[in-house]
This record gives sequence, C-alpha cells and structure tokens, in this order.
Amino acid sequence: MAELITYRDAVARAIAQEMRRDERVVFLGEDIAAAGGVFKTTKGLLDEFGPVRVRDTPISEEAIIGGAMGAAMTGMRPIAEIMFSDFLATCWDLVAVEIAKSRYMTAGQVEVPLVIRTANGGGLRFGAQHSQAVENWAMMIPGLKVVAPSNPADLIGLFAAAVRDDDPVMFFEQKSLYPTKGEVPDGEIVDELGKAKIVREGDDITLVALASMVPRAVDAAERLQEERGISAEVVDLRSLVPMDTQTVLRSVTKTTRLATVEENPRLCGWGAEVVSIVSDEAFWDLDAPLTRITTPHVPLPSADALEDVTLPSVDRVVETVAKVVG
Amino acid sequence: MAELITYRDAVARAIAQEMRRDERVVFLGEDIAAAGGVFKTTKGLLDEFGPVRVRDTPISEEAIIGGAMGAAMTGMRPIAEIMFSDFLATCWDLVAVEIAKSRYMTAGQVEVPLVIRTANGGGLRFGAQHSQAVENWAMMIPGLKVVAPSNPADLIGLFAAAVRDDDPVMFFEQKSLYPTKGEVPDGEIVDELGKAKIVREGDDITLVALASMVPRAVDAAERLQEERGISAEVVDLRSLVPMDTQTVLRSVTKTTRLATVEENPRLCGWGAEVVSIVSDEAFWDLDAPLTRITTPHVPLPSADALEDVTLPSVDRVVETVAKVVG
Amino acid sequence: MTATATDVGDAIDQDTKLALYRQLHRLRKFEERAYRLFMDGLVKGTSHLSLGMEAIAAGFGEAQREDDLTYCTYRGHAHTLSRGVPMDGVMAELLGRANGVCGGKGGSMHLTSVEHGVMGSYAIIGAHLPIAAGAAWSAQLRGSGQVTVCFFGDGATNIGAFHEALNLASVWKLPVVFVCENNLWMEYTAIADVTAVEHPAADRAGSYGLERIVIDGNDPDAVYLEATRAIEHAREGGGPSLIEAMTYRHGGHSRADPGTYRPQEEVDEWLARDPLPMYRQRLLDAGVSESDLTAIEDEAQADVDAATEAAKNGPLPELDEAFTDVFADGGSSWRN
Amino acid sequence: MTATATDVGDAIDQDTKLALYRQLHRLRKFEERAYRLFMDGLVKGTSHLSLGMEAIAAGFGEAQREDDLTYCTYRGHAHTLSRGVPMDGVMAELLGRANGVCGGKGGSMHLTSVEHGVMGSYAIIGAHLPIAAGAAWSAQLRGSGQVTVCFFGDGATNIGAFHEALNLASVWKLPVVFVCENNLWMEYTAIADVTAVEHPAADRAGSYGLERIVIDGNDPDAVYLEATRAIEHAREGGGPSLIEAMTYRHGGHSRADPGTYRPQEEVDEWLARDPLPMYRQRLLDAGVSESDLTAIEDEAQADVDAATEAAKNGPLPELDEAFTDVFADGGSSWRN
Ligand SMILES: Cc1ncc(C[n+]2csc(CCOP(=O)(O)OP(=O)(O)O)c2C)c(N)n1
Ligand SMILES: Cc1ncc(C[n+]2csc(CCOP(=O)(O)OP(=O)(O)O)c2C)c(N)n1
Ligand SMILES: [Mg+2]
Ligand SMILES: [Mg+2]
Repeated sequence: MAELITYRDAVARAIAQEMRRDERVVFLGEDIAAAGGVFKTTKGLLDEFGPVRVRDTPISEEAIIGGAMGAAMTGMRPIAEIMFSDFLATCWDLVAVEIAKSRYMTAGQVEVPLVIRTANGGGLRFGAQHSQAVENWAMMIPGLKVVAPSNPADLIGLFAAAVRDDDPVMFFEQKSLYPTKGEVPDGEIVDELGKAKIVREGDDITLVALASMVPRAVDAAERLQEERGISAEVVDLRSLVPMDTQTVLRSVTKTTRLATVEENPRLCGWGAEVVSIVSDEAFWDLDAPLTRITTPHVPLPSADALEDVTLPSVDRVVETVAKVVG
Repeated sequence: MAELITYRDAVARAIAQEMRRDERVVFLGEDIAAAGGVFKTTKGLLDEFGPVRVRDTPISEEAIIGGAMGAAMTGMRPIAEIMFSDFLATCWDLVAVEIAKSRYMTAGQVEVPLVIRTANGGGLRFGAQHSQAVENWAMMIPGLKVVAPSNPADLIGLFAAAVRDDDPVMFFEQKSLYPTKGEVPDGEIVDELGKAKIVREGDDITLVALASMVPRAVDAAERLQEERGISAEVVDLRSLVPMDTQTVLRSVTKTTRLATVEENPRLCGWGAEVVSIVSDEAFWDLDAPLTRITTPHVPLPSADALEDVTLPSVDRVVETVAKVVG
Repeated sequence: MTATATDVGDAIDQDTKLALYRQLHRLRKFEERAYRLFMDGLVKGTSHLSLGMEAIAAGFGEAQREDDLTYCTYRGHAHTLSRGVPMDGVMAELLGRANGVCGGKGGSMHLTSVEHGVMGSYAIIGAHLPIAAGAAWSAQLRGSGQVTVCFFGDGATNIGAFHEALNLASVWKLPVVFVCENNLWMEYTAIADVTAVEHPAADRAGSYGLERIVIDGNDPDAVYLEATRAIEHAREGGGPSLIEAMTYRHGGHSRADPGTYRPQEEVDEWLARDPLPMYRQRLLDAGVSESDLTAIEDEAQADVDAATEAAKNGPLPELDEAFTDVFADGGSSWRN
Repeated sequence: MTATATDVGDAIDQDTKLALYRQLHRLRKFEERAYRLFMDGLVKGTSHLSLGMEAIAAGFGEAQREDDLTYCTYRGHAHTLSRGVPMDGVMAELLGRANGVCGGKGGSMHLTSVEHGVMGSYAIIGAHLPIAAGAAWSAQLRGSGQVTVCFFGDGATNIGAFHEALNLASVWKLPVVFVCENNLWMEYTAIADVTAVEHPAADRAGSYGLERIVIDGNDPDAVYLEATRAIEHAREGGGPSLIEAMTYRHGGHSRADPGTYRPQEEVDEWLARDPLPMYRQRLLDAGVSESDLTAIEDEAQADVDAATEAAKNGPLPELDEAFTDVFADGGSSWRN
C-alpha cells in the first residue's frame, strides 16, 4: 500500500518514525514544538513525544547547534532544526569547524551522530536573506554528509538513513517543495545515503539535478523530447556527500554529454564539482562542452518576477540543453 | 629602485600606504594595535596612525565585522582583521548574508567598501581549526570580491586596489608565506583586481595556482622541465572574484591541458569552478582530462609529517602533471 | 516603567503631540492596508506588521534628528515610515514594484532609504546590532554628531550578536541607542519560556555597564521623552543606552498568522492598552478638538489610499534588474 | 573573593590537600617541560601553557567525579592531565607522535581523552560553551548524574557563543559549571581594555539569573571548595553555575611569547602569589613534613621525565593516518 502525502508532511512522519524507534533521538529548534514549526513540518511531534524530547529553543543558533553537538558526542542522536538554511551562517563555526572536524582531530574518539535539518532555497519571494540555496556551503566542509531529497518518499528514507548514520548529516529540505505531493509506501522507510537515482532514462545528454531542480529537469526533459526530439537522462543526485559518482559517470559515458541543474548560485556550486569529476574521469567519452545551469551569481531579489528570472527555470534548461546537444 | 621585503612586512606597508592616502581608512581587529598583530604583520601602525584609527577590539568577530560594515556604509573605508581565516565562520552571517547582499537588496543605495584581511591556510602545524584555506567559502558568495596574493609586491598592489574598491573585498594572506621575500618597487604601488599573471610560460599544460600554491607550481614546473621535458605554463590567478578567465582560457587554448593547484580541500574548491569554465568554453581545444590537485577532502592534521602529506606538494604536482601530459 | 503617562506627557508641547498622533495613525492605517494587500495576494512572500506597536516608532521618529540613522528589522514598516520615507515608495516596495524604495529587490523585510537615514531592515535576528554599532562608530570618527537608533525584538536578546554589539558599543562609548521592542513573543514561542531573566534586554544592561531601562512602549509620550533623553545622551558623548519598551502586537507574527497561540486574556489586556484610543483620549483631555483629531485620521487614511494606488499602478521591475547592483559597477559580472 | 584562603582550607581533608599538591606539581613540571620542548623545536606549531594557573585545574580535577565531563580550550594541558589522562599520551600528542592521545592529529590545542571524560580542547574562542551545555543536556536526558565542567578564558566572555550558552544552560537548568579563568589578558591585549564590566564573567551572571561568583583561582583550596559546591549543586538538579577564578599566567600567551606587554609590577605581584610556594607553606604550616612534600615533587618530576622519554621515543604516525577518521567508516572517502 502507498499513500499520497506532501513533502511537508513527510518531514514530521520521518522524524516520528525515527523517534519511535530510538529513545536517543531528540529534537530541538525554534518554534518546532508547540507551534509545529514555522513551515508546519513538525506538527504533532510535541504531542506524541512530549516536551523533554521535542524542545523549543531561544533564538540562539549557536546554542542549538552546539547543544546538539554536545548531546551527540555523549550518547544522544539529536535532530536540530535551523529554520531557514540562511541562518546556518550564524552558527557556521559550530557546523563547519567543530562538528565537522571533531572526529578527525580526536583520531576517532569523538563521534557526532546528529542531523541538522533546514528549509533551503528560493521560490517563495522571501528575498536575499531567506532564500539561499546553500547546499554547496556544507559540501565544501570535510567531515559533513550532505543530503537533499526531491520528493516525499526519498525525504523519509534519506532522513531515516541520516539519523541512523554515525556522522553528522546536513539535511536540506527545499522549502518550495513543501506543498508538493508524492507516493509514499506504508510502514518504515529506510533508504541509503550516497545513491543517486536515474529518474528518467535518456540517450543524448545527462542532466544532474538536486532537490527542487529534479522536477524541473524532468519537465525540461519531457519538453526536450516532445519539442526537439532530444532524449535527456535525469539523475537525481540525492546526496552530495557521499556522492554517487559512478551513477553519474555511467550515465555520461552513455549519453556523452552533461549539464548540471543547480539552484545554488554559480561560483563553486556543487555542479562545478560534478563537472570537474566528469571532465577528468569521463573526458574521452565526451561529445560536447560540459554545461552548468545555475542561479546566476547574484543574491536573490524579492519581487516575484525578478526571482523567477534567477532560479533555473524549465525554459532555461530546455534552451540551454538544446544548444549543447544541437 | 626596489627593495627585498617579506610578505609579512608588505602587509603593514600596504595598510600604511592606504591610511596615509585616505583619512577614511581605519583599521580594527584583535591585538592589531599595541601588539602589532599576532603574526607581526601590523607593527608600527598604531604609532603612526594613533589609537583612533588603529583599534584593538574584544574577541567579538561579529562586532568586528558588523562594526566594519556599519562604518563602511556610512562613509568610512574600514580594514578589519580576522586573525585566522578559520574564525570567519564565527561571523559568517555578517560576511555572507549582510555585507555581501546589502547593495543588492537596497538596489544600490547601500555601499560597503571595506576590506577583510585574514591569515589563511596551512603549513604551520596549527591543526584543523587554525589552518583552513577558505578562499572558496568567500568565492561562493555573490557580492564579495576575493583576492589572494602570492608575493609581497602583489600583496601591496592588490591590497591598495582592494581598499580603493567600492565593493567588499575578502583579502586572504597565506600565513605560510609571511616569512617569504620578494622584490618590491619604491613608492606607491597600486594594482588591479581581476588580472591574473602568467608567472612562467610554457606549452604543454597550464597550471592555475593561487597564493602559496604559486611558488609550488613554479617549482614543479621547473622540475617538470628538467626531469621530464614537460613545459608547464603557470598562471597566478591572484583574484578569484573578479576572475580573469580570459587569461586562463587563452593559456589553455595554447597548451591544451589544464591542472589546478589548490590549497582548499577538494569539494567545491575554486579549481572546480575554473575547470567548469574551461570544460565549457575551451572544450574543443582540450587534449587531456582536466585535473585538480587539491588538499584532499580532510580536516588538517596537526603533526608535521601528516600535514605535509595533505597540502599539495611539489612532488605531487610533478607526478600528477606528468601523468596528465604523459 | 520609569514614569506614568500623565507625568511625562506634560513635558511635551502640543505640536509634538499632534505629530505623534498623526504618525500613530499613519502607521496604523498603513499596516492595516499592508495586511489586506497581503491577504489579497498583492504583497507576496511575507510581511511583519507593527499593529499595536506604533507608539515606539512614532516616539523615536519624532525624537530623531533629520540626519540620525535608523537600523531596524524585517518588522520595519513603521520605523521606515516614521523617518519620513514617503509612503508610496514603501508601499510599492511591498508590492514588488519598480517605484519601491528598493526597486522591488528588497521587499517588506528589507526596506531601506539611505536618503532618510533608514540604513536598512535586517532579517537575520541580531545581525544589525553590531552593524548599528559600526555606524555609530563612524559618526564618532567623523564627528558628525549623528546618533544611531537600532530597533530589535525581545527574541534578539538571546543571540550572540546582541552581546557582542552591546559590549563594543559600551567600551567605545558609541552614540547608539538600542531599543528592544518587547512584545512578549518571538514567532510562536513566548520570550519568557526561553529566557533566564524577566526583562530580556533591561535585566542585562548591567552586563554592559548600562542603566536598566524599561518603558511603556504603548505610551507615545513616554517613548518620546525617553528617546529624546537617550539620543541627547548619545549625542553629547555619553555613550549608548539600552531601552526595553514593553508592547504587544495586535495580530500574528507574520503573513496571515492569526496569533492564536497567545492566551486570550493576555491579548485582551493589551488590546485595552492600544496606544491609539489611549492617546486620542489624552489629547481630548488636553483640549484638542475632536474635529482636529478626526482630520488627522482622515488625512492618514487618504495618504494610505493614495500610496496604495501609486503602488498598484507602479510598474513591475525590468527583468534585467535582477542582474544589477551586485557590484559597484552596477552589474553582476564576476569575470571577464 | 568569596572567602579567604585559611578559612576555606580547613574544610578539606589532608589526603585531598596532598592530592592537590601533587597535581599542582605535575602540572607545573609538565608545562615547564612543554615549554622547553617547544623551544627545542620538538613541539611544533603552537602551545599554550597554564604556568601559574595550575590551581584551577587541580582544584576542579580533584572535585570532579570520574564520569564527569570536561570541556576546555587550546590552553588545555592542565585540564586534560587533571582528569587522570596519562602524561605519556599527552606529551606524545604535543610531539605529534602516534602514541599521542589523538595520534598526532590533534596536537597541543586539541587534547582529548573521551575515556577520561575529557571531551575535547577547543581552539575557537567560546565555541565549546554551547557544546558543553549540550553535553550537560545529554546527561540530564540520560539521567546519568554526570556534571559537565567547561573552562574558558576571560576573553571568551565577549563572544556571542558565551551569551547563548549561558542563557540556554540557565533556562534548561543544565548540570554544567562554567569556569572563567580570568588571567587578565587575552593574547596581548588586557581584558579590561575591551570589556564593559570589571569582572567579565561574574558581573554578567545576573544576565542569566545566576549568582555572582569570583574566587581566588590561585588558591587550590578555594577552587576545590567552590568546585565541589558548584558540581554538587549541578548534580542535584540546581542548574548551572558561572565561576570567575582570578589567576595569572607566568609566561606569555603561547609559543615563545615572553609576555613583555604586561606591566612589570603586575607580573611581580602575581608571581608573588604563585600557588605552588603558597600551598607548600600552607601544608607545612598544617604539619606536613618537608620530606613528604619533596617526595611528591620528585615524583612529579620523574613522571614528566618518563613521559618525555616515552614521547620522544614514540613512533611517528603512519602517513596514511592523515586520511582516516573523517567519517564513521574510518576513512575519508566522499564518493564511490
Ligand atoms: C538568526 C535568526 N534566527 C531565526 C530567525 C527566524 N525568525 C524571524 S522573526 C523571529 C522571531 C523574532 O522575535 P523577536 O525578536 O521578539 O521580534 P518580533 O518578531 O517579535 O518583533 C524568528 C525566530 C531569523 N530571522 N534569524
Ligand atoms: C573566535 C576566535 N577569535 C580569536 C581567536 C584567537 N585567540 C586565541 S587565544 C586568544 C586569546 C584568548 O584569551 P582568553 O579567553 O582570556 O584566554 P587565555 O588565552 O588568556 O587563557 C585569541 C584572541 C580564536 N582562537 N578564536
Ligand atoms: Mg517579539
Ligand atoms: Mg585570558
């Protein structure tokens, strides 16, 4: 059996699944308990798990993430919410310099099994300080795992894998996906980090996408097929670290062309890393320049019309791919 | 006339040059005034410019950078020191979310002409929290300019350009370069942001390097020539934003091969961006896979022998390039 | 509270009181309209209103010198308007129009008008406190005599930047007035549930060598007098002040939030302390005529109506604007 | 200061006093050796010594329960040793050897021994305060009865993380003791020059609803008694304490720094308050024999000598170790 649920509701279901399974899983963040989260992603958790395990915090991101780290290194498995991924900047030291490095600096003595989940990305007209796609910030940091699901079923399965993982996992929920729906099987769902998915097969070009860019890449692929007879294969990367480079390389070897579809702004986006892997390891298989479709290197504007011309659109993917293949 | 001075002494000379020229230039940071900086890079400035313009701060990186921003947007041209670039993480919100975005969000009303200078990178056995090369953190953020000189003359000239620039500039001094010496002409030195330099000409491969990796790339090039008859061209990128892609592309078009030499850890390093540009725009000129030589994706270890196997070494550059060309 | 309403009111001349009254109504009517436009889908994204909290913006706006500087938050409509920024440009910005103060790139959370000393509305909690300190440092360095006023919510008192900014401002004796608008709630969580002291700002003033100040933020006169004192203190080189102004938002935190998480008793108590009717009565008691007050109210409404029309009729931004203003050359190019 | 030395000393039994004395000498001699090894080029990078500040580590170490947790800074040799971590492993870590507590990957600034409750030495100012709060939260959740002790310098009181951690710990009543080692200086700048209050930690306790506590950090008995009180208070569910222990470093901030930026008078005054001779005299006055004390000192010296040998003879790490321990699988692979 399966059920059609929203990406939003998948969040609470994923957290509940893991909290039921393991007493050590606790959840902290701003407005997550009584209010059920500002995106209504955590409704019902306080009722089911009580105020000891589901806890509202002050507006103190360093205390939230530091607190989660201290708990994780002493036997708990915390889930911390950073309300908007932009706010990671206010606790970046804890994330990038403490959590990420502790296992290494202590030669494995310290383990930090936690999940930081956060609403990432644009599309809601929230302006430059509440819309950033910062998955590449996390990817840059050795010691962090980085996950970004594109649909409800993946969200639950990857979240479960993240909670069960003994490493710190940055879990990016794309906030524009919250209202979107997807089929989710009944019962426990547990997926695996580091496995990309080919969500549409094709022969002429490989489109590598992530999170909200996956449905756009798929739509573009449909249109490319219909309008221009171009057959695009779409890979949903799902996790940036660990990265399933083999799936990408196999696909590119077959299609001989690559475009990445990235929400992060251009410079040093995750697609640059994908391109650098492909241009090194699949070089001799390539039949066209490697292309990146990204948000241009600008902070995001607030006005809807302006925001719409920054994020990669289906149109832009179609036009760009047509040029690469054409 | 010219003089041989250290990269360390070039810092104070650069700051003094700009403070003499423009009253609006003020300088703040931890231990920069009376003590002359923990790396002794700012000696003499307090004496010459006094405690109003050269000011020690509390250990409050957010106040330092926020303070610099507030001053910059109201008519001053502050220089802020972040002692080790690792500490940028403690004020990343101010850097990446406030300073970088204010001009854009206000449609150009707000201008933030400041320079954040910081000791970046490894090699001094300071361990994982005092050795990071984080130039790619800054490069990722739309609205920031990013500079990293490799020698004393460039340091002074690029610093002057940074102070005179109306945009916020992240100025990365590679701390292992502080004791190194170079020729510096007499008198005022003013360089230009966004101009790469070909520091060694060659025909078989282009090595793009930055800061401390430039001398290593040059040494490697000499050895490649002597030991293997490979002629490598070395490009000192000097500034990541703006980036002189034309110089890189021209060089690669000539040599038909590219390797980047990066101190930042592997994932989403600046070299990935360079590779993505080249593999898109010079694709048809390429004769070999594009290769990146980086610090591997690990936090840095403290022990000297261990640190030495992480940072790209001359040996590693030689071996890797030999394989690419060979 | 430092003083009762009737005490303090006497020190203020009639013109100022009428100006305060005018401002209260301008702000109230603007926010009511902004809410409606949000519900109508014309304000996109989000918006945070100062309904019920107008007396703070009004009191400070009246006390500030023309060249003084303001730093505020995403809840910044009132603070922007109270500095004399034309309503048209603010309303148009909410609607994402080219004639908005930020050409539509900022939106409701990032209102800015440098020309009027409104140096920005910041949407990351606490971030603007050190920035405001820096602006005050600049005024000190330039000897301009400008005072910076920095507004923030009760929730901001628990973030690190608050602590760093207050300490630096105090040590450097900066001409800055920090104003905590304590409306008892953060988003949907009560400040009392997550804070170690009763008055999240004032009870911490001692940590920065500052005086403990709590005022009735719903009393325009009390706000105006304390604002005047603190601003003069700063202007004369006396250094910063930290003022906690008690207030309440009539509606929810943002967007369409009905604010139902708050106890009805608490809401009722504070609705009874709405600054507008309270101040109206005070002015009537002081001999101002009903018709004068009604004229002011009507004028405020007319201004809001006109601004709404100007905003609705404002052009949409050119799409190319998305790629301007990243760098000083006006563009967004990061390469040659 | 809460009490004078002679008052407080009386409440402590002789065994504990001798243990404190032993610890003082172990720490002193270890630090003297570490300095020499740095000057000899055997300790690479940097090192920050607790010379002169040993009484704090000794007093707390003695008061902590075996399963209690310690969080400290880059100036963490003393706090690590005082929890019973073998000297060999600590010295070897300073020398970057494979037999170091972190296999050479941590170095002087990152000493850690989870097995002994030393949960890490953190080199970013203030970062470990919220982490320590989190460990205390975990102890509270697990009902383990463990208390977390978190050491930091005076300079750390001006960074945001301090503020956030103290507030959270207080609101959640966490079993954590925050200990500010106020040695009057940060690196080369006096804390007094950059702080709005005289006692950078204690004068801010009120901001977190906590008691103002300043102790003589050079008096091992005073430290021990206050440590015992605060730890018991935390263990019994009374919540956090914030203790400011006044002390002084005999040498410079780090590496070869001679510390000459400090006024000679101040240095002399504090050298005269060196905890070691002071405590020796107190024990002699209490009837402990000179020879017992000398034996303890000799033993400490012998331990340090042995640890030095063990460290010098320790193997260098295998180069492959640079690529281990990034992830839980033991390696550093981020891809398939
Ligand atoms: C660093 C940071 N954390 C969280 C948020 C999300 N957020 C926006 S407003 C708000 C509540 C702020 O409460 P308060 O400071 O009392 O101001 P008010 O909204 O009541 O005026 C929160 C948590 C944010 N913008 N920035
Ligand atoms: C966030 C941050 N800023 C600056 C530094 C550099 N730094 C290292 S130690 C130190 C002085 C710390 O002084 P204090 O807290 O008094 O501790 P002490 O060294 O005196 O024990 C500074 C500024 C740092 N490590 N982290
Ligand atoms: Mg509030
Ligand atoms: Mg100190």
